[in-house]
Amino acid sequence: MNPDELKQIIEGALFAAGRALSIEQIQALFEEAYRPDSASIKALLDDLYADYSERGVELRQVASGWRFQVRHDVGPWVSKLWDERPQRYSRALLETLALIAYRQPITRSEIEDIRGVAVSTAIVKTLLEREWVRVAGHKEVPGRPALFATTRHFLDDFNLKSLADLPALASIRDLAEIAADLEAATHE
Amino acid sequence: MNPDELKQIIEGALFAAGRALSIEQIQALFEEAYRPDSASIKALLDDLYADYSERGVELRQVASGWRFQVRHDVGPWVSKLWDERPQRYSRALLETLALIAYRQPITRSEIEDIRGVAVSTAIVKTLLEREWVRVAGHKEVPGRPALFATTRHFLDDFNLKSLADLPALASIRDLAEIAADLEAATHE
Amino acid sequence: MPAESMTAAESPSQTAPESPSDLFAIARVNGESITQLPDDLYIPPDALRVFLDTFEGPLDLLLYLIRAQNLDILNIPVAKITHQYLAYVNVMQAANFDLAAEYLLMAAWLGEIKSRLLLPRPASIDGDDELDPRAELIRRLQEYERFKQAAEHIDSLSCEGRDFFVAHAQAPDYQRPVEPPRVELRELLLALQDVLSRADLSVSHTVSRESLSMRERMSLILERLSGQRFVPFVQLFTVEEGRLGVVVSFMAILELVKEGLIDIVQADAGADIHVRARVGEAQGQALDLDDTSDERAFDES
Repeated sequence: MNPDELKQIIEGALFAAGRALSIEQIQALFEEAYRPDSASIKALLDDLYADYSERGVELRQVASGWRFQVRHDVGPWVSKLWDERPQRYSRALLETLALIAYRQPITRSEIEDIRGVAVSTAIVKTLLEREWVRVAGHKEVPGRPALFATTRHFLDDFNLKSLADLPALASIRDLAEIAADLEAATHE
Repeated sequence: MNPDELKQIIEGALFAAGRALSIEQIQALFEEAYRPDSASIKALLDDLYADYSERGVELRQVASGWRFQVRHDVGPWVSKLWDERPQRYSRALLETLALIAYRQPITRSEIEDIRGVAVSTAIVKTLLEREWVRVAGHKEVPGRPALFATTRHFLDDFNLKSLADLPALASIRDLAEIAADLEAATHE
Repeated sequence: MPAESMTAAESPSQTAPESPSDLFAIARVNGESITQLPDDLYIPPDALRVFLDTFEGPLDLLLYLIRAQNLDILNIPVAKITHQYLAYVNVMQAANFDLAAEYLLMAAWLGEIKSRLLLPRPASIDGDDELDPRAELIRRLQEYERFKQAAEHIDSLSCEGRDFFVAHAQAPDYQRPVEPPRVELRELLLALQDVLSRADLSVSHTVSRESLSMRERMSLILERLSGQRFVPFVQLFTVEEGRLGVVVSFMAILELVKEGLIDIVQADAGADIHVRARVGEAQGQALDLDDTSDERAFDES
């Protein structure tokens, strides 16, 4: 198979998948005897990236591999394809998601402890259905509560390559320091 | 808006939709004041058609408009994306096949006598379709039941030169040992 | 209950409730119990619902109060905040909302912190000062606030399907031939072992190595006979196979005769012997593929 045919197959697969494909997933499209090595595939992906540099779609690398996505600056027009404005997520959902992203693996009651309020089942369900969150295991305490973690899909959907791309949490002053301040304040 | 920007928006919209868009639908993406006429859109679609003439996807006109679709000749590779995990044959099928191999030619009711349960039509059909088993004749008893035998194809698939290569039933005592021997032999 | 409490319902009543309806009164106006919010209340109930929905819980409400007052989070005047907090809680309660237990718990906690601050602190013996009761509240507020910020940040990220779109094209209409399952001989033998152990074959079904090759030969002969009416007997033997092969073929033919599967015909003494498969009136009707036995060909997995 010549490189042009190979490139067409990769291109077709990425568009047909409609999601990111890893190099391994691309390799798996070929019979073992004709499987291109990862370096050749990477080279063809670089080629494709260049081919699409001036087009309405672009090749992007995200957490779980490469995908074609619509160029950001045509987004405002393209979003008119869908009548309803894309929904905004509730603060409760976003806070729950933030806690899972930064504190994973974490149980529901640990989330509730920090938020100071119960986490609704609907929110957990939405996060699981959206495939942003998965049950990574169970905590070995009475009731064996589920431990939640974020998924690759979450990273993909927010255009992140890894969790490290999320900004660091605001610093928190430690208790001894706070206590000292308070001490000083109350003795003034 | 210049034609290049316009083309990028149409291209992005077609790929974001993942389905056919009519010229009216494409026009609706633009505010009325800036809405291109259908002739300009048609011209840009022709442009896009040419742009993708050598790629892994192609622009095609279908009943409801234009859509990008994966080029047909990369189908064999791309369709691997949706490969199902290979199924496993049921124990009942393997038992039936083993009895046909060792007791051929054999009728279905004879298999049922030995197995103690009915042999389903689905199993017989699968074995015939797989070409491991054929109808070698009919037994001259009431109903003229089919006599099943194994095929050359069966021998090939199980790496046997002839049925005589199958271990003798009498010696199937330590099956694990035999299986190990066979595996060693076929991997030489 | 603080004296500054803002709603009538929560201020200590001068008189004990006089009727059961008083128990559900949200206010007493000129001695009359009000059990329903007047429709022309200047804060419509819907607005209160919105107000309650605005806060993600007691910590969020506290953060709002602290910020609204522009207060240093590290130096919360607990008494003042407690009063305000309770005032909000009372407004919610007056509007007949089911108050989430978390809000009431927070009110109780604030009250506890306030009372502990009022009490003189015992001099420490080992020099370890008792932790300020506000410290835990501050820690939780700080902890909550950083995740609140993180949530806002995530919301500001561009999100697939809202801010950007993945490109896809119609998949090719190529139907992939389904790969049939692979079977190892080992599996086949294990299956056989199961049958053998179920149906005690040791007496009636013993099959030896020799008879297996004879069985194969029986199938081959049947196959050869399937197309033609008569086949000369001698054609069923292959001289190149040698003596053993001829014997196997012969035994196979005898077994086929015994099982009634073939006929051997000789027109006259000394004439050629012919063999044919027994043919009935109709072909193939015995392969009945219409039954509904529920045994499956595939495992559901």
